Amino acid sequence: MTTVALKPATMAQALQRAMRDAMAEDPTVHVMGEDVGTLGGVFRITDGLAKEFGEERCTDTPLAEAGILGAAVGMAMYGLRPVVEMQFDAFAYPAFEQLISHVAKMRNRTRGAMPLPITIRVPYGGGIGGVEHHSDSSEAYYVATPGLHVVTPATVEDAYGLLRASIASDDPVIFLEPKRLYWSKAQWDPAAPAAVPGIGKALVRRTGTSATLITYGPSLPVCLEAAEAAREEGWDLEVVDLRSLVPFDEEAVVASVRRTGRAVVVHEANGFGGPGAEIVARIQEKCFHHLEAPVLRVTGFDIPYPPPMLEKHHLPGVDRILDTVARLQWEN
Amino acid sequence: MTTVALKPATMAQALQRAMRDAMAEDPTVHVMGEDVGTLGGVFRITDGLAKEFGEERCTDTPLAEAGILGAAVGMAMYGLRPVVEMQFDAFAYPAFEQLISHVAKMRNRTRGAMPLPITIRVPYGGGIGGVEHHSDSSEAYYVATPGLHVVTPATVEDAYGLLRASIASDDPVIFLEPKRLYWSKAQWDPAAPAAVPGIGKALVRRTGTSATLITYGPSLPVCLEAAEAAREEGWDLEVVDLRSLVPFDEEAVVASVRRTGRAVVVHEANGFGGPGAEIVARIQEKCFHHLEAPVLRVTGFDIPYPPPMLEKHHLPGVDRILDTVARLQWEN
Amino acid sequence: MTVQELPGAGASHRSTPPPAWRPRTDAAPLLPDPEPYRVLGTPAAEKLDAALMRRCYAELVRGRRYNAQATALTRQGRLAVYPSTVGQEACEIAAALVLEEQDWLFPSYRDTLAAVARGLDPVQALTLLRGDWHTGYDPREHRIAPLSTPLATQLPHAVGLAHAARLRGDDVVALAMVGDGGTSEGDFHEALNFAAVWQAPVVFLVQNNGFAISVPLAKQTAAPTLAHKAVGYGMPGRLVDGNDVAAMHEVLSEAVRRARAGGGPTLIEAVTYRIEAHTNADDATRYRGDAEVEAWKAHDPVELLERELTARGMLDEAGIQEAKDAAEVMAATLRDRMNAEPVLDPMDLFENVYAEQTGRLREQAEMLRAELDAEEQS
Amino acid sequence: MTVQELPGAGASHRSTPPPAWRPRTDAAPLLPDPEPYRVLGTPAAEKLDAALMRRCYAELVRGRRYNAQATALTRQGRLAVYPSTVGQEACEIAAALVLEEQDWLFPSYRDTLAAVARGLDPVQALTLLRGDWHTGYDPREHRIAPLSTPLATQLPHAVGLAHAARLRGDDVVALAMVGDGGTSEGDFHEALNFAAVWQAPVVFLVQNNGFAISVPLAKQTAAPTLAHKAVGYGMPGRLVDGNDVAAMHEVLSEAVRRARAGGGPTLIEAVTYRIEAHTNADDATRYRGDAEVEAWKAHDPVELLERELTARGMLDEAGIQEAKDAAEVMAATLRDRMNAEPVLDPMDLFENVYAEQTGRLREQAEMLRAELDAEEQS
Ligand SMILES: Cc1ncc(C[n+]2csc(CCOP(=O)(O)OP(=O)(O)O)c2C)c(N)n1
Ligand SMILES: Cc1ncc(C[n+]2csc(CCOP(=O)(O)OP(=O)(O)O)c2C)c(N)n1
Ligand SMILES: [Mg+2]
Ligand SMILES: [Mg+2]
Repeated sequence: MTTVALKPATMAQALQRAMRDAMAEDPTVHVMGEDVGTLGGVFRITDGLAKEFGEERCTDTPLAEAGILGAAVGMAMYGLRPVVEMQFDAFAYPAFEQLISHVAKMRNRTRGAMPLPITIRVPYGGGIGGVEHHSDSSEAYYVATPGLHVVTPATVEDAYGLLRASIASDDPVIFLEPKRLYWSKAQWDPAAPAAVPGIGKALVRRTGTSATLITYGPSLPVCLEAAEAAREEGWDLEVVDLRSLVPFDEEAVVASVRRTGRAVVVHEANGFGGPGAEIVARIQEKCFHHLEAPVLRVTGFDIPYPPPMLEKHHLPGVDRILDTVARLQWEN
Repeated sequence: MTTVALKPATMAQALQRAMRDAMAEDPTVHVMGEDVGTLGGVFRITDGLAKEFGEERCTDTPLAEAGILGAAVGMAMYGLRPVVEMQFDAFAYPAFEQLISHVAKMRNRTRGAMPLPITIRVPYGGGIGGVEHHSDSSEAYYVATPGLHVVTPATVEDAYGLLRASIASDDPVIFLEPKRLYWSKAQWDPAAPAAVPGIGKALVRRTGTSATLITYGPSLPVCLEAAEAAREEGWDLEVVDLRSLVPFDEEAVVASVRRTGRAVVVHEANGFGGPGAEIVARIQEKCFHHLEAPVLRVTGFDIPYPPPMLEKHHLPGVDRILDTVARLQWEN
Repeated sequence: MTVQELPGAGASHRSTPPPAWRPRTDAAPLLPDPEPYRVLGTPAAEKLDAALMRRCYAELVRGRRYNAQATALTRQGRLAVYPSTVGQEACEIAAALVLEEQDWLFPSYRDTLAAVARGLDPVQALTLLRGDWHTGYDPREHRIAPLSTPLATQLPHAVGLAHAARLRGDDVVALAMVGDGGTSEGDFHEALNFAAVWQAPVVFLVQNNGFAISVPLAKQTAAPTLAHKAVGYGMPGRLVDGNDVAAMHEVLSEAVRRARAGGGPTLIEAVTYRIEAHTNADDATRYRGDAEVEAWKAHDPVELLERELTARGMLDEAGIQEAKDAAEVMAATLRDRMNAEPVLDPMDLFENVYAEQTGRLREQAEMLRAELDAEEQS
Repeated sequence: MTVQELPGAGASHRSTPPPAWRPRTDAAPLLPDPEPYRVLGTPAAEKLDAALMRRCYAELVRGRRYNAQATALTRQGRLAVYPSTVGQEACEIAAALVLEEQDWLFPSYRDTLAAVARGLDPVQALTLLRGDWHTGYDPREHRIAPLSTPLATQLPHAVGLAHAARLRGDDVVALAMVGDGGTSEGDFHEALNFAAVWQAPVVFLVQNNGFAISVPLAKQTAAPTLAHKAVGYGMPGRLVDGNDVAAMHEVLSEAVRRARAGGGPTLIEAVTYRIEAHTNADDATRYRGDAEVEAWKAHDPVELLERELTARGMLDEAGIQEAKDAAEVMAATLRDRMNAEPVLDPMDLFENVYAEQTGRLREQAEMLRAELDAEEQS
């Protein structure tokens, strides 16, 4: 047993470290995107990589997202392991055709001959006061596309571990980075980062008996806060952090809901057709006789992302979560 | 009461007629897309429109889907009512950014000052032996995007009525045309087409008491066939045709499921994160105490669309629907 | 020995290529001049229109002051973010001035100044950047499209609008603005191609300010100039000194005239420089040196014009002071008005998603209404 | 009177534009010739390499036969669809022949012939069009990317691959094929721009066959020629007679050599014509007249070469017959092999979606397994 020097680190630092370690270990790992080189990215997530590994390993590309992802496809075809940064959620949309028609399908359409180990990092979600097109929660599009993994960390440790696992994956991974957690801090030792978990395992972040909150990414801290607040109301809430939307850890979710008998899914993305719908659909199928109440959702409204001055009303907050928990038919 | 001369007409003809009538009535209606003019479209849906209304009203554009939709946005900003044809489902993807970041949001971001009455016709779905990228069921992407209406006809009459309603709508409409029903026929009088229904109303296509099949577009005929076959098994199935996924006619669906107590959602799109998930999530919420069994889904597998020689295994068929109905906990 | 002299080699084995072969237009007139077009400080300045130039000067001074005020507002927390056009005012002003009432402007996210110079209320122009509603004005009122954040996506809109106006027989020109970085996007390509094929009355103005955030032009393109891109679409390309408002005005006017007369689109590259950081949130020292910035400061658009006009006796101290005073008034008014906290109604979130509220939006609106009521009561 | 002579007008009011202004490359060498480059039937044919030309001839004859056979297979229901390259064989063959073993070909959906000429088993090349698995071959084995149906999307792949190879220090050139219609897509633009900025060893071959399905080139672009698009990216553009296999071979070889030597990408427009309909499902009479087709038939790539070689005594009746016989053997073999019904395992649907099957795919696979078992038993 060694003592490690835990220091407060931000999620941004952990992500940077994950790329750095991956690049140091594997010369085929290449980082590319808009402003990722000299500037280190608009969020500074790639800070220092160009300096350490050269511009050829951490490349400022021309400003064209389809071109970036398309070029990454070609690089992966040749055996490289590109890590692509999309500058903001909504700026990944120009690359949609490359993503759906090639990235997601290439392994399948070549019968396994040509897997594409591409990690696509997408800073996503709101709560940072960004102007329009800078706060979309676009995960529904990715989740509905077979062939993609969809991963999203909610903690500093997971940011490192899941990004390492994503880069190591032989499949394309949409790696969703919750923007507003970039500067969240935790005790974490960058010199001895935690073991890399595989992709696809959810974690119970808080055990409880009354009901299960199922969430991921930016909504995890909100759910944990809600669970604390719920104690006052007499509810002991369990909180499950999905960590990956695809693969979806059905076992973990079902096990928790069977225990508690009630569930609320929480995410920032619009509710209608959002990832929460799938989770609800599976829970009601697999836990039908265990449910004391319908599975409810707390999500962003079904509206385009609002302007900064109104976003607090749109985002799932503690009160709205508690109001929803209150609707879980406790009287029965 | 007048007698109308009903003749067998195809869905393709009804769609053509809808555009023709709309163009004749309203000079601001413009049809545009790849090959829609001289050729009349690869499915001949725009056949004759360029001849009748001139190339300026039915325009062969350059081959660039983002450009087509982007230009349509500008035309709509100036007061025209563009009807855009995307040649195939997967070829709408290049226009994704224009769709998500402008078309869906323009009314909202201009606080109502600039609505975009654009109809985007997308031939979708499989079952026609098309090579890859020609058979996607892409509705999940549209359904998850606030600001878009998503409409899909399953009958000849609805093809006409819903397309007229879509063109008349002041909001952008994704009009999904089930390719494999283009040549389906019905008795229909093109000279006196049925009244135009509004967008957003589901229809019970078959009443029944045992369980409800909820479906739309290309899967409606399959569900009706399954309902017929189910009689042999002793089940009397109700079949609801959604006709529009957004707005979603929750009332009609909930009313039916409350009556029957059991439901299966059927669509071709991949199951995971597909539109069926939302429908299931709402049913379990609104019909919780009426449900005798979990709501199940019969959907395309969670795989990239398969090659023609295997597509029959992928598509929801009568047997798979009946097998699923059989799993609705009849013993209880 | 030529092929004709070969035994058996006659007309029979040669074929005349079908006529579709011939290039349909001559490329030469499409090519930009090798050097950016300049007026100020050159013999062409002879013919300057004094009234117009005084107007330009006043607008430049006002524009510079507007930039300074907007940046100050970010420091005071009154604006969330501001992409400055210090150094680029000549482009912004000229773009606004060359348009007629009925014409349309399609600005990028950086071009609030052009919108303001066209007559838009600066508070409305800054709504987006303040964190208030996305578009603070009715685009149809001033014929200014919403500021476009997704780069280059506004260009096909401009083409479609100009095309629609032409189909309707209306006398409308659309001027679309984009940055050097934006020229790399697919939408740039598709828009220019559509414009040329349709001969739409559009003018594309690229402000090449040297950088796309941190990425210098050399990493963005290997083209001789961005104006050279025009030839690939069959439209003329013009290269112009973007800090020379007289040159900008002349070249833009000519392109607008050409478009108005049915002559089709033009691509204009204005060579300029972003003196300040990308936005107030950016740190430009990470990617460029002071020397470069200083070199460009010496080629300042406001000073260039001021020196020319002063030298020519078209402008005196009083005139300069007058322009500055007017700018100060504008700045003070803007500051005061921006100090008033905007009042937004959260219930508006559910408006204008669709023409008619859908059932699910009504449900959500009710939920928020109840939450707000509860909040009020507590 | 020049500005310099004005009172007070001196150096002070002129400023030297900063150095970033200068065009970085000269545009002239990037511009294509005004006429498509030709060899056959011109004095340049003098220097034809007889062995190479005989090889080309044999391949052209085989290619023409392959086209005929594939179209016949659609009639017999053995192929779902076939986009013919009759009339375009010189482009297809030259593209295949100029590449080395280690180079990569990026074909569009139309270019099965190029893939076959590069050595791919024609049955494997046709798997997609047969309705069998999407890609019937291992792209890495022959260094042939999957046939690309989404137009122009393969171009950035070619750039990325070539760039990766160059970073690795490998001697690899990528040749990417696209149609005239495909040049309008944003991906075309982005790919060419990346290639030029990165100086990637790529050659872009546009087969301008006059149509994108029904849309003629005049509705696709207003450019002087498609080759002129090169200048906007800072790469050379070449215009060549796409029906002249000698010219095609020469121009492509030169571009490949240039790329291999680190000289960066080239854009080549091959002017050719699609003699048959877009695919067997298309009716070309709806959008073009016979006269145009006839004019192009008189400029047939196979005949052009045959006449030239015959006239020069490089090919005789026996040689012609030999080529035809070899083509017949290929066709007969292809026909026989395509007559065998392919056997697909439905359970393969769940393979290769991911490296490892996910839980939900396992569930779905079990369901299908059960269905298939039930079917078998009944
Ligand atoms: C489609 C898209 N991708 C990325 C961004 C993020 N972004 C905002 S501004 C900018 C740089 C723009 O550079 P340029 O086009 O030269 O305009 P400038 O900022 O210099 O005015 C980037 C990458 C965006 N807004 N839209
Ligand atoms: C992105 C995309 N949009 C539309 C299509 C449908 N489509 C298939 S071939 C074709 C025409 C292609 O024309 P061109 O690029 O000239 O190639 P050619 O068929 O002449 O070889 C079209 C529109 C497609 N395959 N991909
Ligand atoms: Mg710039
Ligand atoms: Mg073509």
